[in-house]
Order: sequence, then structure tokens, then C-alpha cells
Amino acid sequence: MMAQLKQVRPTVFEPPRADFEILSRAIYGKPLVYLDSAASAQKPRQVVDAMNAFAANDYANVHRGVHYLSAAATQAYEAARGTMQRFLNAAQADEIVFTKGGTEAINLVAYSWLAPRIRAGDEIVLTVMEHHSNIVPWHFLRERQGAVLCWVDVRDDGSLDADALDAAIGAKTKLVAVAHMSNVLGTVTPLKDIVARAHAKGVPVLADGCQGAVHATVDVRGLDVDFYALTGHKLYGPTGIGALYAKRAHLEAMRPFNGGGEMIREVTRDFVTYADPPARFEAGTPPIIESVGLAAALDYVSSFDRNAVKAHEAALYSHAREAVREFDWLRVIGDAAGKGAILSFESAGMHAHDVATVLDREGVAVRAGHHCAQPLMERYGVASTIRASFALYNTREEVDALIEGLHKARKILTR
Amino acid sequence: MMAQLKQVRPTVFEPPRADFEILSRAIYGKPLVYLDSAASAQKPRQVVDAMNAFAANDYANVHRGVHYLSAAATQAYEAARGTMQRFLNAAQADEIVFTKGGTEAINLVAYSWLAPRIRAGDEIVLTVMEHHSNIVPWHFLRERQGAVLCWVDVRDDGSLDADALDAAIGAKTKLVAVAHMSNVLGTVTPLKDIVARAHAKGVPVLADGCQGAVHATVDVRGLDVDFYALTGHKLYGPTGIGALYAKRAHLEAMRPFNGGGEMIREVTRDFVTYADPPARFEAGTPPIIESVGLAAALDYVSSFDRNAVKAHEAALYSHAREAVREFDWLRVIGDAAGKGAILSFESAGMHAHDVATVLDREGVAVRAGHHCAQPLMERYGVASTIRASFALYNTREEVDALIEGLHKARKILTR
Amino acid sequence: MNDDLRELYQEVILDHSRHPRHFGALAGATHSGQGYNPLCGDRVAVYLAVDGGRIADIKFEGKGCAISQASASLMTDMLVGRTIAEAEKLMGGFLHLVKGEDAADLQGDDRERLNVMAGVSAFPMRVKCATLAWHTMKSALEGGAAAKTE
Amino acid sequence: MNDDLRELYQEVILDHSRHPRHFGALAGATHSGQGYNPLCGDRVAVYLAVDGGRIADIKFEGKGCAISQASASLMTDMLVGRTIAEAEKLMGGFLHLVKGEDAADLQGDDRERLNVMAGVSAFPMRVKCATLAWHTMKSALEGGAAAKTE
Ligand SMILES: Cc1ncc(COP(=O)(O)O)c(C=O)c1O
Ligand SMILES: Cc1ncc(COP(=O)(O)O)c(C=O)c1O
Repeated sequence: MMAQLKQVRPTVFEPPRADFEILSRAIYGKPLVYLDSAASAQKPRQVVDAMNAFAANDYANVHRGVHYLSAAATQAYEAARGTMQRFLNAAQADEIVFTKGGTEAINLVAYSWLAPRIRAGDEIVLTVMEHHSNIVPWHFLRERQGAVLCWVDVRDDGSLDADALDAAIGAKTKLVAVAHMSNVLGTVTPLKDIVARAHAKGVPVLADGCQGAVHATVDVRGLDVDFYALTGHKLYGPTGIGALYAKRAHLEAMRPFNGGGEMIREVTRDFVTYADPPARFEAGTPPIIESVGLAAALDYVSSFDRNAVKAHEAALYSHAREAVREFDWLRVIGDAAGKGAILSFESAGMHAHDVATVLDREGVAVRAGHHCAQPLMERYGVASTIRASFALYNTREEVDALIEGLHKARKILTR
Repeated sequence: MMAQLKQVRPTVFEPPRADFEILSRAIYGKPLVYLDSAASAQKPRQVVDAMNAFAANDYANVHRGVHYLSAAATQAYEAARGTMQRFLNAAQADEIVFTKGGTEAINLVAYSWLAPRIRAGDEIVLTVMEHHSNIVPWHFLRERQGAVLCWVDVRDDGSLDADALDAAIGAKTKLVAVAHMSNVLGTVTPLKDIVARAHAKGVPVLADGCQGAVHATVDVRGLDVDFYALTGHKLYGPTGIGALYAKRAHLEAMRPFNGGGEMIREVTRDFVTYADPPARFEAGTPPIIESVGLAAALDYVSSFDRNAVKAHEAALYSHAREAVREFDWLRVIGDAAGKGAILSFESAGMHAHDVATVLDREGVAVRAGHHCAQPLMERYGVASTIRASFALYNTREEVDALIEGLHKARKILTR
Repeated sequence: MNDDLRELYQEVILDHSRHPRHFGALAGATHSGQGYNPLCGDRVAVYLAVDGGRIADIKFEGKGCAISQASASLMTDMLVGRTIAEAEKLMGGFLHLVKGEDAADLQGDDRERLNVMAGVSAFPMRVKCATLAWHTMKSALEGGAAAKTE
Repeated sequence: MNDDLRELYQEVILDHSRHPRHFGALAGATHSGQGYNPLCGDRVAVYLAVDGGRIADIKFEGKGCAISQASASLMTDMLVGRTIAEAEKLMGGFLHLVKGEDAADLQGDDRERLNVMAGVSAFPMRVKCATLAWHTMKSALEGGAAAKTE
């Protein structure tokens, strides 16, 4: 009965503004309106506090120490791995490798899993909406080993045609690399379907979850995805840390990437043997303090009703989407059903950087540029777009400030 | 006159204990005696405060944004690069590449500079005192490309014989990889001499400065070293960040390592071109908040008379070294002249882990193990050692606590 | 309206960006250069006909923000007819001006005409937009390696 | 002296570590296993002669801390003469004991003798030292892949 009621009237989500000190600052005398969370999210005090407390009480290097602080730090670091495991619903904590970010997570798959397996002429299937981080590592394999990149287009509305992707998978395909959510279009891809169809042809799938993990719960087991890359700083966590989820069997079959401390079993002058995963892929002192911050960020995100957050963000997006319909000089790029809270557009006669500059003086922070997605810009025939992205701390009033700012930009730049 | 007086009576250095909150905590009811700074140093409040202030006021993603916060963050990040440049006396800020740590800095040289240049049978000269981080990347080149590792021994006292190193450099040598300071022996290597002699044979030198940069001023131009790797967390800075200094000409000749955002010039479906260094090697969102912390750490270290700090650490070391002379059951490993403040030893009839466990219950944190230097353990015929390392915040009383703890360990473990 | 913005997006700038002077290709160019700003995707190509140490003709093509297009247009307008030495001096002065540095080397009429770009100095993230065409011109004169402004 | 330490480094433990029982190689071993703890460099090798489902003889060789050596010595002492099924049950109980978990499966005399190792549970960083030999024994019985405790 209660559950039903909750479904009928979803919790009204109150953006936790007070957790984010930076949101109350002024920019050129105007209140900051931060609509650039898809580039990087702000950090709640819960994250900063957790890191500070750890540094002040329990800090030491991990793994190799017998002493109390080293044990405490190791425990905190491994607990963070467990938190990430639960966040992604992975089967085991040791399917989580901590990396320096989402980009490194994808490179880890390229260097340690795919590079030793791919031959000239073998194919990698990817989509035109990928972020450069999910493109350039594959270009390396093209440049260095003769791999072939097979590009899957998006529909005009930015949605991904799973049939087209399926059709691109052939006998020579070694990997499908696809975003869970586009950082430009906001498109959420039908990942479960993609994985099922790729697996039917025996091809593993890497999902770039740098955006996807922020806006919805991720269930890597339910998705049955082989690799899932994500990054801490977009998840309200610290910079300097990200993670790769990979199925245990893949991790075990992967060769090392960086060499150094922690990742070995034994080193002699003549040979070296390697530790089991995940240690094998975590050479050197890891981002220890950041792991504590990342765990705090995951706890923070999980402390909300995530469906309510999603509904809140969707409402902000809809409000913005509706408001810009009246601007006949503005073309929205990415209008797929069920998309995340990212609004990208170009405007006739106004360059994205000029618009962003005007908005900035109004306190409104948006991104202008190619968003590390040049093939997608090419696809839509634009050099750059404006992107406003909405996070759990944004408000309807902030969307209004964006719209107001766009009016101003129009007035200034087309007078 | 003043200057002379100062030389005769060096400043008495007062350890800035109050800057390190963790140092006043208790472990099992005893005051913490943290003698594990060679594994990782504690963080002064100046570092933590700088990171907090940045996160609360100026945080955003760098480089790609037009808006105010992005400009502020970019400025902070690039200012950190400048701080590191000055810290190392590099010629240009763009000779500094930020990495996730010292280990990654060395791997960057292995993957981007050496891997495309080395052929089967080519040689890499390194010493038996290297940390695994300066061994395993070269083992990769042995395993994957047939490189040959040429090991240079140390003298019994742990000092490095520059002649022996010179003799190991032959016509097939492609790189000399050597620690600036050993993390086990404390040995400081004659880097300037090593570089001069290697260069005379046309061979570049990579110095692992993860320890060296902590305990003395580094002048990469004066040393004329080709590559210098260092790590933030041992320099009283945050985890998750390190740096590689490389001569501009080397950086320009290096191929990319990780692929992703920030490091490209242009990406299309069919090809990719790369940004100039250092951006070429900083794929993805960098450790932005950590860069601010690292700069604060460098400023912190530089705020002291570094010679006075060095003298302080040397005095702690001497005090400990003298005190253990009375222990005939204890063998010090590493007694080179001019060595840094690291005391490593093994004890007859007591295993390092047992000793460390007893010390820990006395509040004394030391490392026990192979210290990621297994070839060195092999060289001295030990499986592990105890290592006490002294930092600017340590005191003479803490050394006494160590000595006291060793007496106790002896009593408990050999009764 | 914000003063800095008014200063940045003056009528003259917007006019230049909308109606760029010397736009197009140049048959018989003796020098040319390509510029690209990977941060925003702005592109510019400049074509020069140099005759006896003097810039006899200039054209440019490009796509980009108002600042970069206006700056390119203004540049062509101002450099045509100059000696290479004069052009180089002007370029140096322009770079100082838009970075908010001392631009004492810019004087008289030149100073006055280029002053419309001075507002850029209040927008550090936009300086590269303003300098792209000028860097490209410089590289064209020096032999034509692709200019860029990362 | 600290209670936990006294508990950990009991006379029995120190005695076992100094005078390990069943130390050495075993001619005619039917099973053997190698164990290595890369964190501290401890090594252990166990050799077994199994006859009709019963452990007729055991030997071990090794180098390491007091805990790991005493644990290995105690293990050989206790397992010799047992059936494999009994040995496996004892191993399970031991692992519970040193991790401070419920070790209800350990009873009577076994419990009493192994109790000298119970102090390890207060030292989480040392549990791996205590379990190395036991993991190695398990892997020897299962066919001999190298055991390790990272
Ligand atoms: C879709 C997507 N993939 C990958 C990345 C790369 O993440 P990071 O820069 O943290 O490595 C980003 C963000 O920049 C992104 O939006
Ligand atoms: C001499 C030396 N080199 C390299 C490293 C590796 O540094 P990091 O673990 O920060 O990557 C260390 C410390 O662990 C070290 O002491």
C-alpha cells in the first residue's frame, strides 16, 4: 500500500544545495548557476569531510604495512572497493580495479585485454557518439596494430539503433565499445539489448559509464556487460580516481598495464611474476585518499531515492527543453526518448563560445565546444555546441536563469 | 657576516608538528610515532586547506570551458605546473607532465619513449637498489620486446659505484634508469656524474626521484638529467598525483600513452592527431584538486630552509644509527656516506614482521618487508627488513621511542 | 548590460564578424597558413601575395566565433599593403594588447583601430580566439606550418 | 607488556618457531605444495605421504616470521595420522579461529591445542602469516598449485 502510494506520488526531491558550498558563491556579482556537471560535478561536504577525516586520523600507505595506520588505510581502501562493488552490483569486490579516471579505465582494457588479442584486420565496433576517451584508445590499436574501427551511426534524434549496431558486428569483431549515456546528446543506449546481441555473436562489450553511472542505478550483472568504465569526479567524487568493472574471467586473462609496486608477486633480476587481479592492474601507490572520497560520494548518491533524483533532473531538463522551443534560432541536438538531463544545442548566427561568454557574465556556467566528441560534431555538421547539464543540486530557477541568459546573448550578439 | 654566522650555526629546525593533526593521535593508547614517511608522508593542514578552499570556491573541469570556474580551475592547474617547474628548476613549465604518481611517470617513459625505440637485444642499465616501479616497466620491455636488463651492483655499504655503472653502458644501451635516492638503503646516487658519463656515450638517463625529491633540492637543469620521476604523496602532498619532468625534445619525440580527452588535436572516424606535450600525455580529466594540493605541498616544503630540514633529518638518523650500534643482534643495511634519513636493518633471530608488530603496539609505525625492492633483498640475502624513515616532522624523542621499542621486541621475541 | 561584454562585443567587432573583409581564397598566393583551435574547433586559413617584401594582397577563410572572425577580418584589413617588417611589429603589438600587457609598440592610427579588440583582455579564455588568425599569419610568413592555439 | 602481544607471542608459539617439528624434506612424498606470501616474503613448502586416505607423514620447510613458522610446525604436528577428511575439517576450523570467527567446528583437544594461535585474530595484518602453511597444505592435498596469500 505504501509502496503503491510512493509510486503514484513520487517524493518531491529537494535539491541538497547546502551540501555544496560552492553553489552559494557569486560570479561577477551574480549567483553561480552551475550547469556544467556533465564535465565535472561539484563535491558535497560529505565527500570533502570524509577525505579530511581520513587524512587527519588514518592516513598511511596501503597494503605493505604491518602497522596500525597502514592497516586502517588498507581497510578503508578495500572498503571503498566493496562500496563500488555494491554500487554497480558486481559479483565480487575484486572485479573492481581502481584507476585514475574513466579514461584510464578504458585504456586499461585497450592495453591489457584487447592489444594482445587483436590482429590486423580485426574490428572494433563503436558509435559516433563516443567520447574521445572511448575512441582514441581504439585508434591506437588501429595505428599500432592495424585494427579496423567500425562506426555505428545514431538516428537524427540522437538515439542509437540497436539493429544497426548489431549489423556492424561481424566475424572479425573483437569488441563493442559503447557509451551507456552520451555526454553530448544525453542519449541512454539500450545496453542490455546491445550486450545480449553482441554475446550471441561471441563478442564482449565495454560500456563507457562515465555519464551513465551518474544518472541511474547500474547493475553490471543484470546488464551482463563485460567491462564498465566510470569516473569519480562526475559522480560528485574527487578527481584522480575512477574504476573499471570487469568480469573476473576477463581480469584474470589480462596482462599487466603499468608496472611497479603492488602489482607483482615476485621480481628478480631475470624475471617477474604478477599478482592476481585487481592488484595486478593497480601499480604504485593508488589514489588512497581519493578512494575514501569516492566511497563517500557513492554513499552520498545512494542516500537519495535515485528515482526521485532522476525525476528531478528530468523535470529540469523538460523545463529547459520546453522553454527553448520558442527560440527559432536554436537547434537542439539530441532528442531521444528517455534521454538524460543534458541539453545540447547550436544557435544560428551565434557561435557557441560567444553565447557561453555572455552566459558566464550572467553567472551561468555551461560548456561550449566539441565536448571531446568530434565525430559526433561531424555527424551533426557543427563545430561546437552549447551544453547545459543538470545535476541533483540544480533548481528550476537555475534553468530560468539559463533561458534568461540566452535571451541576453541573442540581444547582445545579434544586435 | 650574517650569512657566515648562519653557516657556522645552522638554524635549529623546529619540527612543525602542529601542522600535522594526525601526529597527535594515539595508537593503542600510545602516542603515534610515525616513522614510515618513506612509504608515504603525512599531509600538513596547508595542503588539506588548499584543496578544501579550491573545492569550495573554484572547482570545475579544466581546459575546455569558457566559464569562470573552468578558467579558475585551469589557472590553478597550470599554476601547479609552474610551481613544479620551479621546484625542479626545469627550463619550461611544459616540460612537466602530471601523472597519477611516480610509478606512472616511469611507465610513461617506458611506453611512450622507450618502447617504440627499443629492439631485441638492446640494453637498459639499472641498479640492484631500484624500486619495483623502476624495474617492472623495463621487465615489460624484456618480456614483450626482447630488451636486456643490465644490472649494476651496489657496494656492501649500499653506495653506488659510478665506475661500475659507467662500465655497464655499452653500444646497445638505450637508457640508464637509476634511483636518485634508494627507498631502502637511503643511498643518494651521484646523479650528476652518472648523467655526464652516460651522455658522453650518448645514452639518456631516467632518475627515479620519488625519494630524492623529498630530501634535497633538485635541479634538473644542473643535473642535465633527461627524465625525472616523482610522486606527490611522499612530498607531503596528496595521493593520486605525481609528475614526470622530461626535456622538451624528448617529450616532443614521444608518442601518446593513454588516449582520450585533452590529449588530441583532432579526432575523426579515420584518423587522430595529437596535442603538443604536456597535454599529449595527460589524457582525460587530470587530478585537478590534487594538483592544487601538490602545489601547496611544494610551497610548504619550500617554505623551510631546506638545508636545515636536511640537517634535522640527518641528526635524527645519526641518533638512531648510533643507538642501534649497541644492538649486536641487528644488522644495518645501507651505510653509505651522505645517505638520506632511512634506517633499514635486519635482526638475528627476529623476523621483521614480528618486530614491526611489537613496535606497532608501542605506537611506533615502521615498515617491514621487501619495500618493493626484491632484487636488493636478494643482494643482501634477506627476505625483508625493518625500515624506519625520518621526515621533517619527526623528533629525537620519537627516535628514542623506536629504540625503546626495539628493546621490547627483543625481550618479547627472544625470551 | 555588462560593461565588459559591451566592450568585447562592440558594433565594430560584430560587424567584422558578420561581414568579414577579404574573405575567400586568393589565386596566386605566395604564402599561406592554416590555423586551428582544438579547444573550440575554430579554423582559419590565410593566403598572402607578397611582392618585394610587401604584402600586396591578403585573403582569409574561416569558421568560428565572433571574436576569431572579427580578429581575422580586422587583421587582413590592417596588414594589406604593409612591409613584412611592419606586419611583424603590428602582430607583436596586437598580442600584447589582447593579453592586457603593455602595448606601447602600438601607436597612433594602428592603436586606435586595434583598440576595438582590447576588450578581449578581460576574457582570458577568449584570448586564443583573438590571436588565432594572427598566429596563422605569422606561421604563413615563416613558411606555413599549421598554427594552433592550445 | 601488552596483553595482545603476550597472547600472540606465547611461549608455545616461540618454541614452535624456534624448534619447528617435522622440519625438512620428505622422501617418498605423495603430495607437495609451495606457499608464498609476497607481502612479507614468507615461504613454505609442505610434503605429504598419503596412504589409504590417511596422512602417514608430513614435513615442511620454510622461512618466515614466528607466526608463520609456528603455525606450520603446529599444523604438521596436528595433522599427521589424520584422514584427509579430518584434516580438511581441522583446516576449516583453524581459519575461523585465526580470523576471530565462530570456530564451533573445532572441539575438545584440537580446540585446546590450536587455541595458542587464537591471539592472531587481534592482529589482522598477521592473519595471512598464520594461514600460509594451511593454505599450502590445502593446495597440496588438492593437487599442488602454488598457494599464496595476498
Ligand atoms: C562519456 C564520457 N566518457 C569518458 C569520459 C572521460 O572521463 P575522465 O575525463 O574522467 O577520464 C567522459 C568525461 O570526460 C565522458 O563524459
Ligand atoms: C624509490 C621509489 N620509486 C618509486 C616509488 C613509487 O611511487 P608511487 O608508489 O607513488 O607510484 C617509490 C614509492 O613507493 C619509491 O620509494
